[in-house]
Amino acid sequence: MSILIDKDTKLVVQGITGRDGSFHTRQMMEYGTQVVAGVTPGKGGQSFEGPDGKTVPIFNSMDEAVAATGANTSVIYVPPAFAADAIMEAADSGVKLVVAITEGVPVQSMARAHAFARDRGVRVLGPNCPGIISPGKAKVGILPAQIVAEGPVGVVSRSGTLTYEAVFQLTNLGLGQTTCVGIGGDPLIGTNFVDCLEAFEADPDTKAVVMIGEIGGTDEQEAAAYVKAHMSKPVVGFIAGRTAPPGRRMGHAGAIISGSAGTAEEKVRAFEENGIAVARRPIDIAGLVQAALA
Amino acid sequence: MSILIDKDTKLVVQGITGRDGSFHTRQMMEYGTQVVAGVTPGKGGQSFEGPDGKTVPIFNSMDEAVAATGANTSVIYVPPAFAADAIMEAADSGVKLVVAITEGVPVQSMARAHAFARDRGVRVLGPNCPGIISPGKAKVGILPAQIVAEGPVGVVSRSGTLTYEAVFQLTNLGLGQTTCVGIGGDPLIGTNFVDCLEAFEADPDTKAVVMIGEIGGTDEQEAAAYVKAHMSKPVVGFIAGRTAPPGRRMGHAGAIISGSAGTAEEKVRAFEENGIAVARRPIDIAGLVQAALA
Amino acid sequence: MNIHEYQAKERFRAAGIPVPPGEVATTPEEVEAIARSIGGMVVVKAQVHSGGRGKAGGVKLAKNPEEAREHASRILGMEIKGLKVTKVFVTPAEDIATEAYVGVLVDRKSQCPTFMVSSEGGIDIEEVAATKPEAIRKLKVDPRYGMLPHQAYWLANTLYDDPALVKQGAKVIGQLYTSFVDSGASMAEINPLISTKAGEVKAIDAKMSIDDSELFRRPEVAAMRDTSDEPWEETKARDAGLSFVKLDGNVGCCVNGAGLAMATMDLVKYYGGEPANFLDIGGSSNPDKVVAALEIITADPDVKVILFNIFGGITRCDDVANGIVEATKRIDIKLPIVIRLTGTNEEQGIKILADAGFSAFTSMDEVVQKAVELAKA
Amino acid sequence: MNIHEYQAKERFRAAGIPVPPGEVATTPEEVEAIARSIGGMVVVKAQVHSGGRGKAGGVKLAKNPEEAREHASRILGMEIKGLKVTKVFVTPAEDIATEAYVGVLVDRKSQCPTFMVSSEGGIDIEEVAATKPEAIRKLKVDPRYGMLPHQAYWLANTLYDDPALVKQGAKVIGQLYTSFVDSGASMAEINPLISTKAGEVKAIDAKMSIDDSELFRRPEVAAMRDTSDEPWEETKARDAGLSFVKLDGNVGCCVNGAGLAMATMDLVKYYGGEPANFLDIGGSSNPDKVVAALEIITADPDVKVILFNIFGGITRCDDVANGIVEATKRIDIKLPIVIRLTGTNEEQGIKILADAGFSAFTSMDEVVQKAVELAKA
Repeated sequence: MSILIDKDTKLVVQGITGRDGSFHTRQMMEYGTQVVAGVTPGKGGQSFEGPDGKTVPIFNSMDEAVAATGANTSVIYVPPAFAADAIMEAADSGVKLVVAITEGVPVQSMARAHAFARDRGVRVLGPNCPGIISPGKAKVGILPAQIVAEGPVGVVSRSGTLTYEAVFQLTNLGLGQTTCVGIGGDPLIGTNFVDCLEAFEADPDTKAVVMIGEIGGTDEQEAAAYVKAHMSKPVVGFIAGRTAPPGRRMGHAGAIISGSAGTAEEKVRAFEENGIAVARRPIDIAGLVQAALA
Repeated sequence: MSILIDKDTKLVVQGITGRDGSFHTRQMMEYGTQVVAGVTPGKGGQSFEGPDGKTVPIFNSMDEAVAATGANTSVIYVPPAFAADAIMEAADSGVKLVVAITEGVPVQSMARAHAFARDRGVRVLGPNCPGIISPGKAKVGILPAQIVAEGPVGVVSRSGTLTYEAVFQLTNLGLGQTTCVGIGGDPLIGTNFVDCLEAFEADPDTKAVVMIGEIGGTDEQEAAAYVKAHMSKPVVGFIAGRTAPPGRRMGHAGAIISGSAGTAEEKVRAFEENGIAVARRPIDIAGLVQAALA
Repeated sequence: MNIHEYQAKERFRAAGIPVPPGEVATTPEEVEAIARSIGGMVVVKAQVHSGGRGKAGGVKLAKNPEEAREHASRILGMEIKGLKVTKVFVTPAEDIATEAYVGVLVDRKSQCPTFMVSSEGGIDIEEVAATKPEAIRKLKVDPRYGMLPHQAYWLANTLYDDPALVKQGAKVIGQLYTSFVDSGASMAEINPLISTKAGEVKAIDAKMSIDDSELFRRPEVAAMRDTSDEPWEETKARDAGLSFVKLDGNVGCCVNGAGLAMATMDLVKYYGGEPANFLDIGGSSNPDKVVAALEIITADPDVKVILFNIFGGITRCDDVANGIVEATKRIDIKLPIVIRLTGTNEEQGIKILADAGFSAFTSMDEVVQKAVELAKA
Repeated sequence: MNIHEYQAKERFRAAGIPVPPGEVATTPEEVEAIARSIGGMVVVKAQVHSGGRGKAGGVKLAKNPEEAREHASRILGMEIKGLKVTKVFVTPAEDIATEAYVGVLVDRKSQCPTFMVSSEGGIDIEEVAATKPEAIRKLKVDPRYGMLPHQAYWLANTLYDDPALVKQGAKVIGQLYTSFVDSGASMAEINPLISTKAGEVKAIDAKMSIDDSELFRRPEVAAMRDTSDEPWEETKARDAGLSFVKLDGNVGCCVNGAGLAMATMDLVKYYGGEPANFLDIGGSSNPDKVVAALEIITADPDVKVILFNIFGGITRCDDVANGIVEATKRIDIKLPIVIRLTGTNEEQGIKILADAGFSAFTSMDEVVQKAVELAKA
């Protein structure tokens, strides 16, 4: 088992003809992901040339792509100016999961796009996230496939490359993964730590979870409380940014709303107080997982 | 029994200090409606002088009014420029029914206000409607109380004064009413014929229903189909506008969307084809009800 | 409120929609001069608040300025559905490759602004809608989000195969929605939206109806009201806050509420009479409104009797009674007046009428029969 | 992007918020002249992209133009939280009756623009929030509907008892939301929003942070960027599309991804070293970015070693390798460079580096230990 994506994932790539979109579509196809359609307005009717002579039909709209292929998931590589609209188009097309890779989407546009997806019961991952990989099953996004392996560990992270780091360590230690999820580092993200923890708790194949956070916000603190209240499986944590200097802050609004400075110390404390083993170095993460599973 | 309002209705009057608001608040109180609060921004803390020395506390906002009084219904007499916002304020305050009397609310504003109320599961009646009266129990709106009587007939109408006419005839013939509802004549209304028919069908005290329509739109046709499919109780209908000349129509959009000219003939035919007895004159309505109940 | 084609085009142009140039004129001489300054073939189009201009001969192609002048001299002054043409619009003839239909209105059922588009635009669009519904693509615009770019693109995809035209079409559709919202419109329509042989998408006709309830907050739109083609009674009624439609009968009707007003007309007809008008004096009536109503009704030489049918709810019977008394003091009314007055403050109202020498009915059936009888006398 | 008080006030004024007049100046002479033209008491306020100006002595009241000039001569050139003051704003002193706080930001948790208001505004607002949370009224603005008039009124009702002030406050709150949205802001704040003894509500301070992702579609806001008070490295980094923060250590860090960059700094510290900077080269890296990164890092005389930590995902290892090779051709780098490169296109990247004479690590722990060791050598 896995969470969010698996062998039955039928993927549409929005922005399939762009530089990043085409590169990563090939990588996803090479990994065995069922890429059933691409969408690039104005290029409907053309074909995308994938690896091994495989081709993917291109459509003008998500509506047509889903109608023709029965896709259930989309991934978005379109430029920031069009990404929020692409998310809403996907959310209206019938897919159940929208993975938004694009970085730099205006936050106010995302507030509307997230509301739009919520209205329709569609899950968004990201934006500004590396995506998901369920090793041996499917990959949606940009996570490098060569570092993952099948196994019992669920990984969820706010960071992109730091996730790769942790997964790389796990794999090197022989600890494969059920699913690795990069939830993204933007202020407004569609799927958060708690959503993923809940899914990992419900997934019978996941035996332990790695949660990688960073400074800013209070998502990690809420996730820690969730772990204590609802998780039976061991969770190992890491927080990046212990040495980050305090920023020059403008205004009081941020502090008033969160009641928190969002420091690494706060988050490490929240993890430890709620039974989450915290790694000091990225290299220690895999060892703590191994110990938890022993 | 009755529909929408009864003895347990606890009413807030939005715009209680205006000319229409204050006049009709007194009339509603005289009828025995529990008017528990008024709202007029800037007049919070004052009191409204009702009949018989009764007073009603005035609040600055619906939020405060509902918190202080546990009101479950509101009625709106504020000017058109503020009415859509007043509906949204009410829908956010915890009341379950909002009766909007105000005429002349911009249609595009109402599209937003209706969506807002739907998002919150709040029922809106109107706008541009005369309100509801459940004889012997409560009155919300502007229907003249002296023409109603308790009894077994449910009345639902798109028209204001034509409703009074029909109710007057019923009462004169000894046929009282469970509830009389004026759903309003605006293009976008919150509660339609079908909603009321459904409620009358479910109300054990209602034995027959009078439905009064007029030219324009297709609400009557849909209501007629609903009657045939779902109503066990007899329904008597009347359609105003048989002699109305066709308007000078601009554009094709209306005809394309509805696929209907919305004429009286169409509606009368839809009624008759679905088992609804149609009165030729207003004075015939009560007789048809009497026959149906015999 | 309906606005003219040339006014709708101004609104569209302000929203960025490509609209060919053109000028409005009130005389054949002006038309000739405009046609000359445009050069080449032009179209002369009657500006009147009604559809069906083309079929009525109100739209003509002219090969040269002289012909434009001739067309204008026939079109100006012509009557289309009871409205007199006082203005024409002169615009270049276009080199049309395709004609599409694009319209938006607030749909009662979905309670959303709703688009309809079709690649088969032109004057037969309603027949297309009736016989080939699959040729019309519809889209509900969620008023919480507005028109989204991909939705406009999805609609435009129906209209054209060429991606360059789709892109232009999507832009026009988005701009039409903006114009619709910014104008407080209840309907906005481009028919046809043409593509030219040179590959340009343009709006060569424009229709827009404004929601009367929006005018108070849009003075620049309210200023577009043109009453020059409508009967003076309608203008006067609107200015007084009344709703009035002239008919051909002789029973002058003055009723509160549109539904009751229609039912009253229906009943006049039922009893063998003919209503002279539809007239709704609306809610919260005041004496000035009644005065205006009586002035309008009595100006019609066909009217033989004045019928009041008032059922008071928000309109109070005493207000109406005061209005009637006041009005009959201000105007010398020679016609018989029959009054039905019941509902809110009925007793006060009847007393006021009684004090002034009027007697009032309480039954609608009786008062209508009485009015029809007097009209036949 | 943070903008200055005087710029935020321009945005607020454009939205209709009552903001007292004032002018910006860069010399004490200008300040004196402005104070003279204003007349009466003025306030001289440092314009710098940081809070805490008042406590740092960057805001001073002046009784007359001469005193304003004296204050300005002390404030201009002063450093506040590492930023040099190059501009001051001169504005009339107000006759303050009450000080309220009004702020809005996009809240991560509710995913909505969220207002906070309090009648207890001023510099201690955060303490009020921490110790008397009931003195803060919060409101989530549903982005589907925007700020509704009754919501602004509901917030303003917290601030004042007098209905006339509530009305003004509600108007300001609505305008602040408009300005927030139209500016593409992530935060906008008025602290204090004063009422004067004459009963007028005014914004006498203004703070606004703009969402960097909004700038591409708002050139007029982007033009407000003022880099005069920030270190040149930060300006150069931003222009190159990098994210850079200067620190005090000697290990120059160049990492892809903010999380990995922070983890790298943490690990440098863990092994007894001190990072010289935070530097995220971001996704889809190209050689020019690497060149800019190296120019910034090597300009710091404290740096003893350059540490690359690259884990390729959307950033391809071959791009980064090419960038490093290209950069080392363009700039003469005398410092040791240690490189960790793994992930997407790892083999091609390592081959490119190998061909250019570099050797690359694949372990983050090893490369950081090596870098710390070299920095201490």
